[in-house]
Amino acid sequence: MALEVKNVKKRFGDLNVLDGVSFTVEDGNFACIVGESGCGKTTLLKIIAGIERADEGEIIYNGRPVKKEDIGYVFQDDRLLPWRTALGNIQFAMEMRGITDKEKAKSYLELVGLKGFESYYPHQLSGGMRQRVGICRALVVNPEILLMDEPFASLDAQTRNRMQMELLKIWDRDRKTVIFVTHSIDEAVFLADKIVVLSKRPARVIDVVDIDIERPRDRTDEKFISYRRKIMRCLSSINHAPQT
Amino acid sequence: MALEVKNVKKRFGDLNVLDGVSFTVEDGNFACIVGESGCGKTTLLKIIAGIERADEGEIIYNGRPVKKEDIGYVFQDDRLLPWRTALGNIQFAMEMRGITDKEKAKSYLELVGLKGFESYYPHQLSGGMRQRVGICRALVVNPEILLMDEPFASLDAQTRNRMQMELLKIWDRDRKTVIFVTHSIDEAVFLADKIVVLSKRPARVIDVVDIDIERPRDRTDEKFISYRRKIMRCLSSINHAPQT
Amino acid sequence: TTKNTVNLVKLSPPDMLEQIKLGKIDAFVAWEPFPSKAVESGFKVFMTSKDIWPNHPCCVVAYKIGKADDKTLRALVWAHVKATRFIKNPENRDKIIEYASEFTGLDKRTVSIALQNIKYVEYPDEKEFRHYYEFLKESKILKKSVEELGYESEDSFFNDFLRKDIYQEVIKKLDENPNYVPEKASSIKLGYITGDLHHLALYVALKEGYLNQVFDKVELKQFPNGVAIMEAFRLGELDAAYLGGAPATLKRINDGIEIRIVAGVNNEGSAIIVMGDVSKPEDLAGKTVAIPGFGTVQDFLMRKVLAEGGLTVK
Amino acid sequence: MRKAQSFFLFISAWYLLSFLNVLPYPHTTAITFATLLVEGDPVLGKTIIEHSISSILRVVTGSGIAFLISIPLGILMWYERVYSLFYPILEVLRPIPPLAWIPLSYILFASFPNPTVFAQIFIVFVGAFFPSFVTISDYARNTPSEYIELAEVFGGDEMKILRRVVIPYSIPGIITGIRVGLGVGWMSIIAAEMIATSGSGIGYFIMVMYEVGGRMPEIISGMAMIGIIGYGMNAILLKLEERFPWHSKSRT
Amino acid sequence: MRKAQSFFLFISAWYLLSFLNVLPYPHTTAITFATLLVEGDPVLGKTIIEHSISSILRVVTGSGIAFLISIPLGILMWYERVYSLFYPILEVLRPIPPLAWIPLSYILFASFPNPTVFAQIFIVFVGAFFPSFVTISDYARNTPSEYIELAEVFGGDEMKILRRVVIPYSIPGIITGIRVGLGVGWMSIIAAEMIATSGSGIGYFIMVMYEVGGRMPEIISGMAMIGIIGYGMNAILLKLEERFPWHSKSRT
Ligand SMILES: Nc1ncnc2c1ncn2[C@@H]1O[C@H](COP(=O)(O)OP(=O)(O)OP(=O)(O)O)[C@@H](O)[C@H]1O
Ligand SMILES: Nc1ncnc2c1ncn2[C@@H]1O[C@H](COP(=O)(O)OP(=O)(O)OP(=O)(O)O)[C@@H](O)[C@H]1O
Ligand SMILES: [Mg+2]
Ligand SMILES: [Mg+2]
Repeated sequence: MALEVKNVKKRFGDLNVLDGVSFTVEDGNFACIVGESGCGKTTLLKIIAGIERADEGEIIYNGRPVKKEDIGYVFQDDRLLPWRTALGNIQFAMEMRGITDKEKAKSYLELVGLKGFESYYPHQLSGGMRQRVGICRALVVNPEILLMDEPFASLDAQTRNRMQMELLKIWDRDRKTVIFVTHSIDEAVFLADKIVVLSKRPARVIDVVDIDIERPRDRTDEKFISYRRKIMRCLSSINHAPQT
Repeated sequence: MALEVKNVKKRFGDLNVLDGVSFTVEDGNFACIVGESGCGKTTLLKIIAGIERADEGEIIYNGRPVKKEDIGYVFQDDRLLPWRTALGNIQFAMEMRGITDKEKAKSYLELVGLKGFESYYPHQLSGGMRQRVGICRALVVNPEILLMDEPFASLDAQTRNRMQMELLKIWDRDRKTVIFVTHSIDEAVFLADKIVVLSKRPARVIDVVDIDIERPRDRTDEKFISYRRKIMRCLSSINHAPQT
Repeated sequence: TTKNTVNLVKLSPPDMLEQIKLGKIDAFVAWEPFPSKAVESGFKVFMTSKDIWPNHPCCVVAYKIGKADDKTLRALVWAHVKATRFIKNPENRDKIIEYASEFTGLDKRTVSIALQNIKYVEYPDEKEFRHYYEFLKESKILKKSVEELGYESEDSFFNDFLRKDIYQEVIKKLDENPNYVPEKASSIKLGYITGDLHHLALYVALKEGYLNQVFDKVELKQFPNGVAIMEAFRLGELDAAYLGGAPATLKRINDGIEIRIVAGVNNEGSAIIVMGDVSKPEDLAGKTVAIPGFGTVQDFLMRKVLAEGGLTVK
Repeated sequence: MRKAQSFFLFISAWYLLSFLNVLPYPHTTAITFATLLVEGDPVLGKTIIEHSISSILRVVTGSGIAFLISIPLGILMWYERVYSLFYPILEVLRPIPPLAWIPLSYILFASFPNPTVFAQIFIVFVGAFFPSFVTISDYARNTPSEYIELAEVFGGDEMKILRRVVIPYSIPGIITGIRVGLGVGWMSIIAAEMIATSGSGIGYFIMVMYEVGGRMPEIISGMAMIGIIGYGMNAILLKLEERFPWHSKSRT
Repeated sequence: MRKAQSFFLFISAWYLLSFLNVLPYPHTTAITFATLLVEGDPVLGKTIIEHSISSILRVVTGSGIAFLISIPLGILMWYERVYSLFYPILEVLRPIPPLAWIPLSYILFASFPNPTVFAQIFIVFVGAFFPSFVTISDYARNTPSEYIELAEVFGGDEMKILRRVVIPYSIPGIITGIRVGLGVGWMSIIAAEMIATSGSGIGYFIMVMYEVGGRMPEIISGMAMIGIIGYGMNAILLKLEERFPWHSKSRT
C-alpha cells in the first residue's frame, strides 16, 4: 500500500528535466519535495496527477495506475476561475466529482480564515487569499492523494503557521497520502514524514530523509534543528553553492 | 530627501483596507513591509506606484509627487506578457522608457541564473523562473524607488539567499530606495534598514523597527535573532494568535 | 373591406413563376415569355395587354445624350428597323422561332405562343406614351415635374424625349432604296435585358449581321431589368440600350438621367396570368397579385384592370 | 459631450457632401424621415415603422433559430471529434453568402405554407448563423489549457469540463457572436427583401424607392432607420455584456 | 479519416435531398461543375474560373482597403477619446447592410473612370469593414487591465501601451477579424454582382443562371465554387493564426 514513483523521465525539447526520478510514499504518509527553482518539481507533480505525460517510467498507487478520483491538487499559480467567486471556485472541484455541499465548501473557507469573502471574485482577493482558496478546493474533495505545489508560499508567517497546523490536523484525521512541494526547509521538516531532495535540473533523487520526530513538532527542538541543517547541507552540496 | 507615505486610506466598497497608513523611508534606504495576508500590502504598494488611487492621503517623494520614472515594480503575480520571451519581457520595461539595450537585459537574466532561457515563453518557465524574470524587469530600468511585492516567495532557499545577496549588492552599489513586501521575517531582518509592521485589515502601522546591524548580516548572530523575535512578537501580538 | 381590395406585390418575373406555382400569389402581370411559360405549366391567361390597352407602348431603344452621335444612331436605328422588318416578314417565321428559342433558352412551342402576343414596332405612338405619363403623374410616382428638368412644357419635353428625326430619315432612305446601308460607325456599347423576348430584334440584328454591317465593334451587355440599364446610363457605361419605356421615363424624370428614345421595339406583349376561377376583374378581390415593378407599364395595366373591377390596392 | 462632438462631426461631413451635390441635405432628409414615420409613401402606402416591424420580426425569428443552433454547436466544437466532423462541412458552406441561397431556398421551402417568409427567414438564418458560429467556436476552442487542466485534475469528465469551464469561459464570446450574428442577419434580411419580397420590410422599401427613382431622401431615411434599429439591438447586447462582473474590463 | 467521415456525412445528406427531388444529384452536379471549370457556359461564355478570378480580385481590393482602415481604427478604439468620438457614428453606420449602399455608391462614384467596379469594391469595403472592426475593437478594448497596469507602472505612455501591449494582445483578434471580414466581404461581392453587374463574377453567373431558369446544377456549381474559395481563404488565415507560439491552445 503505497504511491510509487518509478524511474520517471521527462524532457521538454532539448531541456532534460526529470532524469529518472524514483521514490515511494507509504499510504497515509506525508512527503515533502525540496529542490532548486526550475529543477522539475511542478513537472513531477503534474506527472503524478496525470496531467503531464512522462517520457518514461510510471506511477503506481496500491498496485494500479493513479486515477483522477484519487487526486487533490493545489496549483503553484492559484488558478482560480475568474468567473466564479471564492465559494464558487471551491464548489467547482466538488461539481467535477458530482458532489454538491455548499455548507462543506463554506466550512473550508472558514477554516482558512476567509469567512465573509465567499462572494468575492478572484481579482478582489489578495495573493495569499487566492492561494488559500486553492487549498480549500483541493481539500474539499477528500482526496486519497493530496498534491500541493508550494501552497503556502504567499502566506505571512502567522497565517502560514496556522495553515500548517490546520493541514496536519486534517491529515492526522483522515491520513491521506500527501506530496508537498516547498522551498522552506523549515516547513518541510515541520510537516513531513519523509523529505525527498531533488538535485538541480535534470532532477534526480539525491536523498530521501525520514523525519523521525513526534508530532506536534517544536521548531526550537534540538532534533528539529539538526534535521534542518542536514537537509540544507544536502541541498547545498548538490548545488555547489556557498551556504548562508 | 525621503519617500513619505502620509495617512493613506483606502476602501473597496464595504471593505476598509488601509486605515491611515503613514511612514517615511529615507532616500537610499531599504524598507520591508510585513503584515498578515490580505491586510493591504499590495494595495499600499500600488498606491505608492500610482496605479491605484488612495481615497485619502498622499505620497511625497523628495517634496514632490512620485513620478512613473521613479518606479520599478515587481508584481506579486509574475505578470509576464505571454507573447514575449523571457528576454522580451525584460526589454518590455526598457522599451516603456525608450531604452534599448539587449545586452543589459541579457546580463540581468544571467544575474538571476536564467542564462540559456532567454527565448523561453512564460508558459515554458517554472514558477520561480517567472518570478525572477519579473525581478530583472524591475531592476533593468534603474529605478529611484524599487517596489517589490513578495519577489522571492516562490524561490527555493538557495536561490532565495543568492537573490537576497544579489539584491543587496545592487542596492549597495546604486543606493536606491527600496520598499520590499515579504512574509518572511528572516528575510526582512536580513535585508531591511527599517521594517514597517502593519496590523491586520484595516491596516495601520503598528510599529516601525530600525534594524541596526552591519551588513553583511549573519543569520545566526545574536542581534539578528533578537530582532527576529521582536518582529514576530509584534506581529503575533496584533493577531492575538498563539505563536509557534 | 377585403371584399374590394387587392394585395399588390412586386416580384421579378422568374419569381412570379415560382410563386404562382407555390400558390403564394394568385395572379401576375409580366412580359413575354413569362406568361407563355406559365401557360406551359397549366396556368391561364386572364387578359393580354392587347385586351387591356390596345397598342400600348412597351420597350424602346434609347441612347445617352452625348454618348452617341447621329452617325452612330443612324446605324443603330437602321439595324433595328432591318431586324424588325425581318421579324415581321412571314417568310422568316421558322427562323424567327429558332432565334427566339436560342435567345430565351425556351422550347420552340412556348416561344411560338409567346410571339403571337408581341407586336414588334419601329416607333412608339406618342399619344399613348403621354397617356402613360399622365398615369405616373397622377399616382405621384413622379417626383419631379418636367419644368424642374428645365423644359417649358410637357410638349417641349416630349419633343425632346421622343426623338423621331433619325428614324424618319432612315425609313425615308429605305423607302427610296431598299438596299440602303448607312455610313459605318466605329463602335457601340449596347445594353439589353437577359432573355426578354421583346428584345428579339437585337438578337436578330446580331445574327443576321445587320449590326456588324454598320459597326466596327459591338459591345453587348446584359442586365436583369430596365432599372439596371438606366443606372448603367447614369454611369456612362452604355451608349444605347433596349429597355422598357417605363423605367426610361421614370428615371429620365425622377433622376434626371439624360436619355432620348430613338426607336420603338414593341407594343403590347404582356399578359395577366391567373390561378383558378378568375373570369372578370371583380374576381381578383382579396387576392394577391404581382407586378414586376412600381411605375412599370405592367403596373399600369394591372391597375387599369383593377379599377375596372372597382378594386383598390392595399 | 463627446457624443455631441461625434454627432457634429457626422453632420458636418454630410453637409459637405450635400454641398458637393452628392447627397440631399440633412434637413431635407430629416423632414422626409419625419413624414415617413407617420405617413405612408405614395408608392407603397406604408409608414417606415410598419416596414421596420416586418423586417425586425423576420430578423428575430431567423437569427433566433440561428443562435439556437450556433451557440450549442459552436461550444461543441471544443470537442475534437465534433470539430473534425463538422468543421470541414461548415467551412465550405460558410462562405456561401445568404443571397446565393435565394434560388435554392425557394425550392427547398416550396411545400411550406408561406414559402417567401420561410425563404427570407432561412436567408437570415444563414446570415446570422455563420458569424456567430465562428466567433463562439473560436472562443470555445481557445479556452485556456490551464483551466482545462484544472478541471481534469479534479476528475471532471469532458461533459463537466464543457459545462463548467468551456461554456462559462465562452459567454463573452457568445454575446459577441450574437452581436455580430444579428448584424449580419440584419444585413441579410435587407438584402433578401431587396431581391425577393413579400410586400413590406425596409429593404423592400429602399429598393422600390430606388427603382422608382428620384427618392434619395427616402432611401437615406430607410438607411437611417436600419442604422437606428441596428444601433438599438447592439446597445441592448452591450448592456448585457456588462452584466459579467468578472469580465476583464478596460479602463473607462 | 475524420475528414472522410465528414465528407461522407455531407454527401449522404445531399443524396437524400436529391432523392426527395429537392436538389439535383451530386454526380450530375459534379459533371456540370467539371465542365464549367474548363468550358464556358453557353449563356455567358466564360468558365467558372474566369468568373471566380473577377470576384476574387474585387474582394481582395475591397477588403484590403477595409482592413487597412479597420485594423488601425479598431486598435485605436482602445483610446477612450477615439472610442467616444467614432463609436456612435460607426454604430449607426454599421448595421446598414452593404447592399443598401448600392444606390448611394453609384452616385458617389459616378464621376470615376470605372464606376461599377468602384461601387462594387465599395460594397465589399462596407461588408468587410464592420465585422472586422467590431472584432478587433472588442479585442483591443478587452486588453486585460493587468497588462495595462504593468505598462503604466513602467512609465509607458499611451502610445507605448498601444504599441507594445494593446496591439500584440489584439493580434489574434485581428486575424479573427480578417477572417470574419473576408467572409462578409465575400458575401457582399456576390450580392453586389447579383444586383448590379459588370459582366463577370460568380454572383453574376449564379444570378444569370437563375434568371435563365432550369439550371440548378449550374447554380449549385457556382455556390460550390464560392464555398471552395472561401474555404481556401479561411484555411490560409488559420495557418497564420498558428504562427503565434504563445497563443493559448486547446488540446489537439
Ligand atoms: N479590486 C478589489 N476589489 C475589492 N476588494 C479588493 C480589491 N483588491 C483588493 N481587495 C481586498 O483588499 C484586501 C487587501 O488586499 P491586498 O492584495 O492589498 O492584500 P495583501 O496584504 O497584499 O495580501 P497578501 O499578502 O495575501 O498578498 C483584501 O481583503 C482584498 O480582498
Ligand atoms: N511546457 C514547457 N515547455 C518547455 N519547458 C518547460 C515547460 N514546462 C516546464 N519547462 C521547463 O522545465 C523545467 C522545470 O520546470 P518546473 O516548473 O517543473 O520547475 P519547478 O521545480 O517547479 O520550479 P519552481 O520551484 O521555480 O516552481 C524548467 O526549466 C522549465 O523551463
Ligand atoms: Mg514549480
Ligand atoms: Mg499581496
